[in-house]
Amino acid sequence: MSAIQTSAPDTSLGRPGRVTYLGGRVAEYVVVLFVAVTLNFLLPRALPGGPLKLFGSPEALARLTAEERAQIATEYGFGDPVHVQFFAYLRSVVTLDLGTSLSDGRTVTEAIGEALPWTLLLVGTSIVCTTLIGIALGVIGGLRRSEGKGAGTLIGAIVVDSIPQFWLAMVLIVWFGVKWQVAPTFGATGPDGVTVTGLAQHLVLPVATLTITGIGYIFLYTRSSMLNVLTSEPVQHAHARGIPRGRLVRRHVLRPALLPVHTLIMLDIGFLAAGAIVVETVFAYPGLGRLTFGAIAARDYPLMQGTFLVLTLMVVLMNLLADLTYPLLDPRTRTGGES
Amino acid sequence: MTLSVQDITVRYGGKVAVDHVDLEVADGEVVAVVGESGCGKTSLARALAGLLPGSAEVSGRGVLRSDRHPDLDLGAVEDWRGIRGRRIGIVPQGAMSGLSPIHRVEAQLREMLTVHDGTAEPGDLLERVGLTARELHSYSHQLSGGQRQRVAIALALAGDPDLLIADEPTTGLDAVMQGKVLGLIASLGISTLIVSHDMAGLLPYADRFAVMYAGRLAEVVPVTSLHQGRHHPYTAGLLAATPSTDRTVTWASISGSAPPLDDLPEGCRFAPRCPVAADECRTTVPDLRVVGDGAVACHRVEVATDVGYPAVPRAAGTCGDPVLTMSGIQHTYRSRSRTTTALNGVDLTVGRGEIIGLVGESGSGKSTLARIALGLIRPSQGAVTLGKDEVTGSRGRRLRAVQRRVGFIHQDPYDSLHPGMKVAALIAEPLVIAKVPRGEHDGKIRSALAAAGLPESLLGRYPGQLSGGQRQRVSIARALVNDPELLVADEASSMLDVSTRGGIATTLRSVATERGLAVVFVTHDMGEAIQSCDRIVVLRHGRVVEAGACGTISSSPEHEYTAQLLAASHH
Amino acid sequence: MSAATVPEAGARPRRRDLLGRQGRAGAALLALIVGTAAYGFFFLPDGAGKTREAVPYEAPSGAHPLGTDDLGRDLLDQLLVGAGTSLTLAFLVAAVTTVLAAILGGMAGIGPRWLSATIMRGIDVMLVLPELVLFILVATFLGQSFGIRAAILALILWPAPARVLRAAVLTSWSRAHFEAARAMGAGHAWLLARHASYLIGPLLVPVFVRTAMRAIVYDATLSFLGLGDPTVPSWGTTLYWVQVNGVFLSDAWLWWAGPPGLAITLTVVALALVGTSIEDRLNPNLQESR
Amino acid sequence: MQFRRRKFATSSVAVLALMLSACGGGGGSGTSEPGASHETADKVTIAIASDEGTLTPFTNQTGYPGNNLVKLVFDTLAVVRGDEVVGLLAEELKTEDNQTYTLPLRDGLTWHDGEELTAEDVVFSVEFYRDHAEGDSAVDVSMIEDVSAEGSTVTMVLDRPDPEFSRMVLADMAILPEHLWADVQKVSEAGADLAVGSGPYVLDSYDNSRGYTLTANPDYAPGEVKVGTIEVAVIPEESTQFAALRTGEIDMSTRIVPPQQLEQLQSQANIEIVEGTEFASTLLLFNNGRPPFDDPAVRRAITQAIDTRDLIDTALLGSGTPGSPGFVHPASPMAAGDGSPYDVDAANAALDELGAEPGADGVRVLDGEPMSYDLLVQSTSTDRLRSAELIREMLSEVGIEVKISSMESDSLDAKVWPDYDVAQGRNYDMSMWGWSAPVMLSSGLIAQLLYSDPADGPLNVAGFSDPETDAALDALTAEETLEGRVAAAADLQTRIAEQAPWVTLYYRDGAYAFRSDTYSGWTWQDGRSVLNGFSFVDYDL
Repeated sequence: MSAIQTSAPDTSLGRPGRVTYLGGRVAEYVVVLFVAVTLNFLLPRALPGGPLKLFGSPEALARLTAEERAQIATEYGFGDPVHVQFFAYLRSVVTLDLGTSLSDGRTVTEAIGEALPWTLLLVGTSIVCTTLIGIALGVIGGLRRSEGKGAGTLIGAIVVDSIPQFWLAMVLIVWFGVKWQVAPTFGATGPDGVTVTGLAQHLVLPVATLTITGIGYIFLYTRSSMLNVLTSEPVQHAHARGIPRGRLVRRHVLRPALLPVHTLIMLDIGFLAAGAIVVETVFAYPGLGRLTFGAIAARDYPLMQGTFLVLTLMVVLMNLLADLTYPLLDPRTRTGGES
Repeated sequence: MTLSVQDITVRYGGKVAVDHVDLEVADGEVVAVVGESGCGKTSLARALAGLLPGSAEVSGRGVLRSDRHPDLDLGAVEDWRGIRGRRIGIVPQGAMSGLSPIHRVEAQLREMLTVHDGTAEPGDLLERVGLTARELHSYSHQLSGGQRQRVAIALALAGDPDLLIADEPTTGLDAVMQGKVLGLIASLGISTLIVSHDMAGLLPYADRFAVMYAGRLAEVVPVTSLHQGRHHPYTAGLLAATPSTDRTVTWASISGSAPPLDDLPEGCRFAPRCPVAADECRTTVPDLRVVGDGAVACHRVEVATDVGYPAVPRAAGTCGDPVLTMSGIQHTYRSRSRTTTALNGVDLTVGRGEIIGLVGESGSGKSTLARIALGLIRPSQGAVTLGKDEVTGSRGRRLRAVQRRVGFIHQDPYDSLHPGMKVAALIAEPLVIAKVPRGEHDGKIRSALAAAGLPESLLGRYPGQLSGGQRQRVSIARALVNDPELLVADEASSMLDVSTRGGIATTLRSVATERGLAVVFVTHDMGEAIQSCDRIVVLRHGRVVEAGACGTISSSPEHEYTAQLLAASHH
Repeated sequence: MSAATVPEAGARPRRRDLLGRQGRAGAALLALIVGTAAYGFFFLPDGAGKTREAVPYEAPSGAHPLGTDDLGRDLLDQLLVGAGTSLTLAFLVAAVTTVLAAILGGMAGIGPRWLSATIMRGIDVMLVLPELVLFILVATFLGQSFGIRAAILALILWPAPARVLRAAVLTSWSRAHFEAARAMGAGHAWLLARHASYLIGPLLVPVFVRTAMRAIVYDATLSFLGLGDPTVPSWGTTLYWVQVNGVFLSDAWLWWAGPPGLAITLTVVALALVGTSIEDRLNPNLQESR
Repeated sequence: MQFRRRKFATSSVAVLALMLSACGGGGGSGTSEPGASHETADKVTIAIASDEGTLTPFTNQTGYPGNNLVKLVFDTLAVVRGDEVVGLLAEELKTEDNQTYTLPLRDGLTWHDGEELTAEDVVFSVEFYRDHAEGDSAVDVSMIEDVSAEGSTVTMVLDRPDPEFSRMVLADMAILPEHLWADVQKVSEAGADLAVGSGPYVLDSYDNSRGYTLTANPDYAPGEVKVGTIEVAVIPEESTQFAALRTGEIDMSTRIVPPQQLEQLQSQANIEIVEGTEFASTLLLFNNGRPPFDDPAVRRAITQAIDTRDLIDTALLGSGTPGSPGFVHPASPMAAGDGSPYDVDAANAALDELGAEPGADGVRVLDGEPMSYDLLVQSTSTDRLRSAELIREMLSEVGIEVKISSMESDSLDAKVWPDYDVAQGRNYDMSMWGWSAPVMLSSGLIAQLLYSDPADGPLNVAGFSDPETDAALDALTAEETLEGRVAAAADLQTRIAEQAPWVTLYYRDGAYAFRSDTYSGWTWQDGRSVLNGFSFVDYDL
């Protein structure tokens, strides 16, 4: 420590400033999106069967003559040089024209637009549950661990963290759906359309699956963060100054301990949306996950590309949001000065 | 009498850290508990505040009296709520990094006032510690070290305590700031217990000293009688081991190191290191007896008036050809968008057999300069030559070859030795790196070991089994083993107990003289530099403000800043 | 920090007990599982779990303790043989990932600035792309044989550990004994072999373990989604057939779906116990509070 | 003739691979016994596995159940009832020579939006299909040389006599409303607003979250609609579908009940099963161009070594029909003879005779090469995976080693049928394969499987080439009457059995589960399972 202290300059007159910093991050995310878009562009071109596959059924293709094949390739833009195709693709992405889902008549934008709110509902609810339970347990676990207890909670969390999602989903369907019939097994709404009770009932099992498989991670992270903060000097000193334990935990431990958890959760939202593929598929929940899986199963490449792009976009947005909100919570990144 | 404790004993799993200590603090008195690391002073202070970990057992009696509160039997306290902060104010160790990072100063003060029913206003508290209301709205990261320390003191004052316990309150502060903070504490007028390893630094501020050694009280003495009468040899040693800025006062060191808690000697625990110890000392435990104004636990206190601790030798006065030449060194650090000039046009020459002291406070650029000399940092401008070879122009293999001719002693004896290597391997490391034939290793290691003043019995140990002084000697041996031309000691003694600093300086002097080494000695302690170097270069904000022979600088500093530094280490 | 904070300088050498009680329990459990897999690999006859031995859908009996699958093949044998596949994949992926992460993380830590920046940006990009989607996409396009699955997993899992290892390298490089060695004229090779290995070596274990955990779960998920190789016995394969045969809706799920699910969970728990124990121990803050 | 299945059905998911457009009459199982009550229902909820788009003839995703749903919205001119083809929108199907068809339309036909359905709409539809050959649901109308309307009567003239025209085209071609479709350019982007037909059900709503709501067409001329509303829910997971069926959340699952779950579902109160014949085939394909599969004797020997009965009993738990050596399903009107050639001893003897002696490891060596071959199988098709594993076992009995390579169906297609152009050759030893129902039911498509010239045999993925078979195919397609074709087909089947270009392993049987406490009027229609007009309409044909 001292070695750094003496050799590093510390005549700090404030950090470079949020604007430059955020500018850097945004540039980074633009790069990320660019890579995602490029991947998206390349993948269908690398697949077996080639771009012809985008056209129609094998049997229909089987009857085509060589000239007809070439004509199709031109029609779908595959005849152009790759860079021309790439720019055309970039343009379509920027204008949010993601193409038409293969022969189901809807545009990709439309299909995603319909699915997105459901995913946001499902993932949002799960995030709230996961966060509340995970953090509560993590805080308790951290406090108990600092007293030398709580190994049981830790092992419990590890076990929960280790359950394969699809496995749990099936078990929940069998027991809560079929055996006890306490919750519907599939879908997002009941027979009466969109009602609050119907929505809530249909959220029970998928949210339970995402929550149970998600809390372990949040728990472990919160617990570790709690332990770090509990043993940190500011907290030790506050204790020495006679701040009562309850107040100590509330005022001096929780906020700094939850700072890194905040970032984690923001990132988690994006990843949960992707993780919802399994859950949405099993529970037939009409969100982005099921759409993605359906697209993959049907080899609906434009749709696949679209959902992949949107999922990436979500993760990036959440990253950005985490970057933007972090300074609101941590004065050290807000007001400058050495860190 | 604000505080009076008897028979305090602290055990950690059977190891006795504090052994039957009696202590009193009178109303408004400032009592300093001093001693080397591991002597039990921090355990004592924490025991008084109920801050020891659950694994510690505490026994003894103690009473806290005041005219505003009923007497408090400290021995019977089970619930420390309402005591810490309200009756006993604590300034914890390392307060620099101990303030809440997420609350403004005002909020922290208000919290303490609310929790402890304080009546003052946050602004008043800040004023009392020499800060202004401007700091109320600051976060801790926006304050300087000294300001933070003051805030920590203000926090301790919020509950208007009867007793203030300050644990090493000057750690991490620059010399000038140290005096100011101590002065502030002493001027508060509260009964105060300061725990510190720096006895000399406390002389102007403490009313009474309680000197601890290996868990026991060696001596309790009012500051007024410290320079007269008879004392414990250890007290005398601590004082003699503090380097004076007066070159006419000799600088001594206590040999050896404090015993580990699980291997305490019989009889007087200081006996193995005591120059005047007799047989009796090795068998019988001395009681604390009243001697003059104070009390001393020593069988030999009568004969111990003039304890002969080994003195740090002075230079022979001859200075050979230049070994290291640094000219026009300029260095700037760049981070994302700001540049900081660490060094600006520094020249330096070190000759054979010469010890140069690089003195400056943190941020002065002295460590950067040392690292440039070592080839670890490439300066933005300027040239460094070692003998005939240019350091600054070399890279890769050639640079490493030059580096092998320089020995380096790192500031941190605890981290600079690989914890997984034995002493023998540590010392041999430069030989292995330089691909010196195996056959020559043994002889070189032995000779380096002897030069560094280490017994060969340590060769099979891991650094974790050594004391700080021993580790730093391992570093010296390692720096010497490949017969370097230049030795760079970066604050080599700053993390050591004061008693062993002189020993390190002695060793450096002897290798400089015997081996004709050029030595760059980096330090923030003016006294240490004056005592152990031939010439001194004072750095401030990356510039040389003054350079000259030790004697001259000591007696007649030209630059105001040098004078300030001298004043700060007045002892 | 002053010397006063370092307690009892003369203490016994600290034995590097990286595991602790929980970790040892995890290691024992892991050893048991690996032993089982080894048994399946070495001692079961060729084709165990692949040949029809009884009528399909037989309930557990003495001859077939876990009953038989839809072709009448022994489910216990499949579990044992499958353990080999699943663990081999997990450990292979973990090993490759760890090596990749160590190399790239190390280069990002000590390499020239442009290289470091390139690698870090690459890591950032990889970390933002949704993993599972990436798995599914790549598996869809590249195929799903054992080797390809392992390669995909390794290629997608390396960034997070690389980032951890880079941070560790950077921290180590600022340690005093590194600086001391560098000042002696030690080259990168020596620093890595003698100094970094001591500090970073133990970190590789949790990295390995964590990757193995994720590999097992991801592979099972891919198999479940039909992107595995359903003709090679593995725990994920068994679960795939469970799913296909609707076993979850019958009593057979207890002995058909239960064991592989439990095996996955147990393995991951064992790995997690080892991993968290070591991580806890390498975290200096936690160490102090111990 | 047209394939209704979506792209991946031929070679991949067998469950979905029931292709059911032009359907065959044929013996088979007719109708199920309806439950005692519940002959009508206000609402029935059915589950499908994936989204089917906007339910226009060009935008459904799968042949089954997608095309079936489209046909509830859009009527055809004719419909297959039992063994015969009868008029639906057409009053009757009149032809003398199987070349000129005269089709008077039924009175009072209207579109869902109230417009009148006229003969002009029929003419428009034919022309529209002619112009829009792309898209997988398009109907091949190239054989119609002339179509004209006179009053309410449509006349179609073919380029040559075709006795299968009614079944293949008239019963399959959904008639489109000219007033809505005249301006449509890009059929693949047809929205739900174009899903306006003349069928028994009106597409009331389609959204991603709730699936489809189909409501009964109150003005439906050809008959009386029995179920007021059909809700269609999308549930990808098979297990979830059956779980929902058990809880009563859905009333019918469009997935074939896996054989292993039949018993379990049947034992539950209020759940009944309706079973029937499906015409999709599962094959073991040889690469006829690659030695030793270029030798019919080797192909025959392998055919003899495979116990198709065992495959059905094990992989399908009995829910299937053993493959006929001549390829054609025994229930097809063109079927001629069956009986399995399975005989391990004969297979061994044949291999011995070919000079394939067992090598050191028990694997035979033929012409210096060990008889060890790759068998490709689609990783998503469970019964084919299981069958492949069983075939590996069976062939090891005769000293042939099989290495299974399971791969995603696109990759497999790329090896077996590169670019879906048989002229480009093929790269495999053996592969699991399958053809959908239409192939079984149309002599023209069977011919496409076998013609050695890629132009005539665009479906000849086996690379089969045999002049005598080509001659037999010529004879078959030249027949102008149904009777003549049946006779010629018999000769062809003998030829196929002898040449064994592939092994016809089995045809899966269909079995669908429904809630009998909601609605029990489910009616099996060969080639279209239970999701068809007969299940919902009392026709007056």
